[in-house]
Amino acid sequence: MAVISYIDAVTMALREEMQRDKNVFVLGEDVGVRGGVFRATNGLIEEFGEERVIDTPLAESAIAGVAVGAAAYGMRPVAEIQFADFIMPAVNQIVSEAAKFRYRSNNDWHCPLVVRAPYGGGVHGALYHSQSVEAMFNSVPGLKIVAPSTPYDVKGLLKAAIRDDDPVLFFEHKRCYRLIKGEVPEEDYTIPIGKADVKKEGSDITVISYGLMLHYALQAAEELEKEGISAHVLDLRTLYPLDKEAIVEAAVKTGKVLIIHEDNKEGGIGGEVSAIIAEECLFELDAPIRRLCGPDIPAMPYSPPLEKFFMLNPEKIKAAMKDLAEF
Amino acid sequence: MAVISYIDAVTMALREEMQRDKNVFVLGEDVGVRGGVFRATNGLIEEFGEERVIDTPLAESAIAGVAVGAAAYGMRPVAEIQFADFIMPAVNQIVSEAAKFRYRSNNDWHCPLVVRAPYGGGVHGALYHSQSVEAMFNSVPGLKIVAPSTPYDVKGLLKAAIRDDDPVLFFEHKRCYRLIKGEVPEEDYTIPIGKADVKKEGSDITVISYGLMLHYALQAAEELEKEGISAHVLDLRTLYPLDKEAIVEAAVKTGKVLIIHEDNKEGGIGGEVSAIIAEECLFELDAPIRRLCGPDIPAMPYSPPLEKFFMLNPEKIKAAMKDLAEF
Amino acid sequence: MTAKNRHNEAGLSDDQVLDMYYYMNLARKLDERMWLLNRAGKIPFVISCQGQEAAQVGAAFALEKGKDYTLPYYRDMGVVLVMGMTARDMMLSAFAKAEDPNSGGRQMPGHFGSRKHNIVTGSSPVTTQVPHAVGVALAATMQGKNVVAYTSFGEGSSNQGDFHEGANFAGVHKLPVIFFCENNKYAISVPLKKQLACESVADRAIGYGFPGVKIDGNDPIDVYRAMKEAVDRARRGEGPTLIEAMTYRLVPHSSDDDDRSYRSREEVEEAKKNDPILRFRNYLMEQGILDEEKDQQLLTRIQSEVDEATEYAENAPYPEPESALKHVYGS
Amino acid sequence: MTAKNRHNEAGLSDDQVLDMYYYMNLARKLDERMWLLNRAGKIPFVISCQGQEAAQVGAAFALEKGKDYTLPYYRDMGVVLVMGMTARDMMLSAFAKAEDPNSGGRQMPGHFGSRKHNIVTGSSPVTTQVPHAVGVALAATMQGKNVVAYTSFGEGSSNQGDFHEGANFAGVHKLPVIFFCENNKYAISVPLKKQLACESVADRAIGYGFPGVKIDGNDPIDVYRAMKEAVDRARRGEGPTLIEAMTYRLVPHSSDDDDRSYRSREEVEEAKKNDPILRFRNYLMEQGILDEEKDQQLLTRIQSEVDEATEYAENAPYPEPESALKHVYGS
Ligand SMILES: Cc1ncc(C[n+]2csc(CCOP(=O)(O)OP(=O)(O)O)c2C)c(N)n1
Ligand SMILES: Cc1ncc(C[n+]2csc(CCOP(=O)(O)OP(=O)(O)O)c2C)c(N)n1
Ligand SMILES: [Mg+2]
Ligand SMILES: [Mg+2]
Repeated sequence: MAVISYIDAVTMALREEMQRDKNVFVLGEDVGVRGGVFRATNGLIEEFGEERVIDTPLAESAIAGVAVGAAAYGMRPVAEIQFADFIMPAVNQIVSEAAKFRYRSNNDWHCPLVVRAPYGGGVHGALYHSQSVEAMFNSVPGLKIVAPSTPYDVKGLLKAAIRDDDPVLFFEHKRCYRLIKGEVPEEDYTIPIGKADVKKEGSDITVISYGLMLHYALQAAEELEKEGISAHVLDLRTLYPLDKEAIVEAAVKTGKVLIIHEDNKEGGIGGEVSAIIAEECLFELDAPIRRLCGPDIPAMPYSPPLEKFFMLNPEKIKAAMKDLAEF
Repeated sequence: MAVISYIDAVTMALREEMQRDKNVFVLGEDVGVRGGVFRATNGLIEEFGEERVIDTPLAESAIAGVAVGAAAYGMRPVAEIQFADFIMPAVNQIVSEAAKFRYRSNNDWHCPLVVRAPYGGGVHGALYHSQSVEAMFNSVPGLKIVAPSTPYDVKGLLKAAIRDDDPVLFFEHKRCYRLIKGEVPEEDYTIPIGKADVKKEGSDITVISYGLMLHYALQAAEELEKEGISAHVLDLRTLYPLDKEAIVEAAVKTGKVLIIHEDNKEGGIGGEVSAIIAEECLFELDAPIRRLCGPDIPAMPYSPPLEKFFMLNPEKIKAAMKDLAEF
Repeated sequence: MTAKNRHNEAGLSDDQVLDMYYYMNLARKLDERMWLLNRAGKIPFVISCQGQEAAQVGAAFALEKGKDYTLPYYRDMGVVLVMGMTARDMMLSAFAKAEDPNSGGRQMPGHFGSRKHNIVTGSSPVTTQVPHAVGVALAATMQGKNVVAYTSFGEGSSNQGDFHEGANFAGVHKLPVIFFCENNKYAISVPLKKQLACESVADRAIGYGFPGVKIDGNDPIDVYRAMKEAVDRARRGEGPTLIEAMTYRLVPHSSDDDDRSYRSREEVEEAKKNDPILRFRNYLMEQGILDEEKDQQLLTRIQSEVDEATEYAENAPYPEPESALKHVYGS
Repeated sequence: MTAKNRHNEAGLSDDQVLDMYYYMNLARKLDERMWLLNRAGKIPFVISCQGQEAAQVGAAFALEKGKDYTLPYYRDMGVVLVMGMTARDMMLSAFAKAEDPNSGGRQMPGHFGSRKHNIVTGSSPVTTQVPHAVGVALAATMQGKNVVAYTSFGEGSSNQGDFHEGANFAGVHKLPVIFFCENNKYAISVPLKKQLACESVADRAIGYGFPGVKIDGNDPIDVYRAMKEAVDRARRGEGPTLIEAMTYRLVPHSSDDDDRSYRSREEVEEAKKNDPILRFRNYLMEQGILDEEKDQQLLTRIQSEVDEATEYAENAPYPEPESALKHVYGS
């Protein structure tokens, strides 16, 4: 099995789905000859032509809205928002339209649309090229939010998202693009949306995370093994709707839960994860449900010391895990 | 002290602040001669003229964006979004701009802007005139979210919001507009943003809510008193940032917590409230932290039986409170 | 007969214009009935097409049923009736009954949608349908279908960013979309001069590189002619057209509105003299296509259609409460 | 001397055009230095003004320092320098140091802001500054100040809904705003023909009821003339103007871009022949206002300014890590 990077898994999934189904097409800013500013659509225009790899005008609401219309007609558009931070102008089309198409028409219409967006920091992207925006959409029934952490999950989940008959927000951590590599089968496969995944079995504490932080947590867990602390690590993968069963199961496993995300704490995904546990299995806990998250500031600043201050890292995470284990 | 309706308290606060500070002005759709579709700005154009009561073109991003610019210049705009559901086109201006003005300029600029929006259901408003949208904004540092439940709180909090030097989303429950009446002093007063309020002291269970549901909870609590169940009722009032101290204090008071909101459950404000409790005072709880919320469907349908199905009411709430008390 | 025949010139047969007249009246009578039902407390809400029937019916007649797509706005009852919806469908929606084909009673009346009739489901936030129409046109073109997408909106709604972004996208890709603006002079209470500074909404088309035309929306034949031309252009692959149909809203914005606060009764009375249905009636009579008797027959027929639809819808069952949980996602 | 004097005609003195020439060069040299610093790994990011200096400096010269407001976009280094920012300020921002007056190092370079200079803080999402400029103009007008608000954006960004909504609002209220579009033919990799179907962005103005003019953005005098006229209109209360300045981006979109994938070297070389600085230099020489010696002196002066600024900024302290927690809200 070939070892490829996180972003190559994105490209591979897009290419295979476009080969598989002529109704799949990509649209967005600079996705054509430029192959995307991160090169996620690299080579697609050469293979599929500019009819199916559309460089759109600079207008996110149109990117989303045109995709909604095309999806309603029967296509399977994959829209790229150049940076997750720039999804804001498209919120009305995503939340009021895509998410409600099926429900409001009593199942007469539906909207098989994927919106891909690179999110997250640690790339000197400053306030507007580093944001995690998932928490703005995890209260919108009709939407699904996927945020994979490994190349394997990227390929399987992106394919599942493209074949899904409902709108899916597919958030790709831009720091993972080239940092994270992993084995990815050449064969076609999908991973069910809505299912979390245990990335490491453990018995002392439970860590629940996703995206880049999941990798930092695994690094920390590895080091802690040497110190005799065994961490159970759950990768949410789908952020909305959450996999309640898997969350409860993971929490019960050790009775000590640490939820970790890069996004700021208040109002973040972690709050809902914690609430599920506090509602479903409170009496099986041996410690308060802790959350380790980015600070509650508007976004990640540009200046290196400030960016470093914002970002969690394996050290900060290890310390928090150790502290919980010792609780 | 005069007893007035919830909406009259809105109008009173607006009028008094406009009299007090010539930099305060209102803008929005139909706020002028029509006095707003709910009549919240009734009489203002007659008193202050069309320079300070501006009927804008039908464009929410411009309403918010123009208000941001005016606020930066030194005015104190109060923008009305006709229905909270229609705030979506303005999300980019609110989240990327208003919320980050101060932070991104390192305190050189700031944005004293109030965005008023009627939210909530039970008025045959159907999918797009009934939504609760607060959960989309409770992960955005730089913003404040206020959602008062009584006329007294409306006047004091709206005045505080208008005098606040940062952007405030002020959500008014449209069903409360004429349903809820209460004593409101003629005098000028403000209520600090960020502080929850105990609306009823009690000892058996703690109910945490806001808006219309707060009133339903109080009704249920009253009935339960007769049955010997004493409920402690906390009104959040400010939904972001949350009043953590008050939440923990209220939770600890009885050890049994029920969080109630009209908005759907997953990703709603209740998740963060629960997570705060589960993190701060887990061992003082005698029951799992429960949430009673709207169903996780895109919005409240139009057809009466469907709307009724979606909306919580005093009966449903009473049953849940009783069930928790008996836990 | 003195008055010259304008409809044949426009390519419309006598039967077709009589058909147009029928649909205009059907829309008007359904609308009037809904107001009565609302005032009688039988339906919670009405939003009207009154005064805009000529624009709507004239436009829809230029489209090909079962082939072209419409993305109408909430006033377009005239459009959806021509495209295949029935009086019954309208009333089922007004009464929010389970059988309502638009939304199963989930949405307010005026939120049209029907896959069967190629009417894409609409919502309340204005102008979101405009980019959708562009997407439909893009998709149909990709699939090699020679489909035209019609979308409508008010003049106030032409100030939304989605109008601009959608129109520009369609212009760049030369897509078969018709942007049909029904300019009825008000956005709820806000008059034209507070919505727009341009002479005409049609003037915006040049900014997107396609033609914009302003027409008399009270004359269904004029509307048809302009629409037909736009449809032909679109089919020839020559791209979009923006049409601004000048009309007037004869009733309040909706059953929740009171228009006395923002416009004079005189103004409304004046506008009624120009009621598109009266005008068209006179034209058809001048042309000898219609006479008092025929007119009466037609109105009686419509009357009973409206009665039947109302009775059916009023007696139809509501959706089951628990059905509210259905169709959030596909299986 | 053969060549006719165009700057006096436009109301610019010899000193003023020399000043313009100075600012154009200062912006260019700062920009070039930043690229070197970036390639040397000393600063993480650069976004350029190269090729657009004439448009920027010509535009800013028509504004009144300390009175008018600017809401520039990320390429407008020429504008903010004229409005009062210094080489040092630019470098402090490039190095993301605590002293950076724009954001204290919180934002990328090119995200200008300074209350002292009436430069409203800008962000990354394009075109959001357009409604802000309208709001500034509205507020200033309410307060009876005769202030003009200048805002700029690229041609690609003119496709955002915020351009449309902001321009329409300004048109309806006849506000003193100048919408300055710097058309450099590309939006990152996307060429004009995939962004716009209209002949000219300036054509969009008619849709908002105010004038739109297209000018040669490589000629600072032509730009100044058009801007001056727009500023005068605005001051007279006659409302907004849309100006489209035709330019060319001479370098990649940013230090993260590689423009070879979307435009030929020949095209870029061709454009360099029309470099606004060279053209202006020739003009000034023809006019006998500038000679080789003066030019050398000016460039040496700029050189040392850039050196000083770089050295200062490089040695300036970073913000304290914990300071990241400050200024989320006011006290
Ligand atoms: C985004 C959005 N904002 C506000 C509203 C509330 N609203 C409904 S109709 C309307 C006025 C529309 O005016 P116009 O576009 O001229 O259409 P008309 O109703 O006059 O036919 C408004 C403000 C809405 N539905 N959507
Ligand atoms: C809302 C938004 N979408 C996307 C981007 C990413 N982006 C930054 S600059 C740019 C191109 C801008 O082109 P143009 O408006 O022509 O200005 P230019 O850079 O050519 O001067 C894009 C797509 C952004 N900053 N904001
Ligand atoms: Mg109108
Ligand atoms: Mg450009």
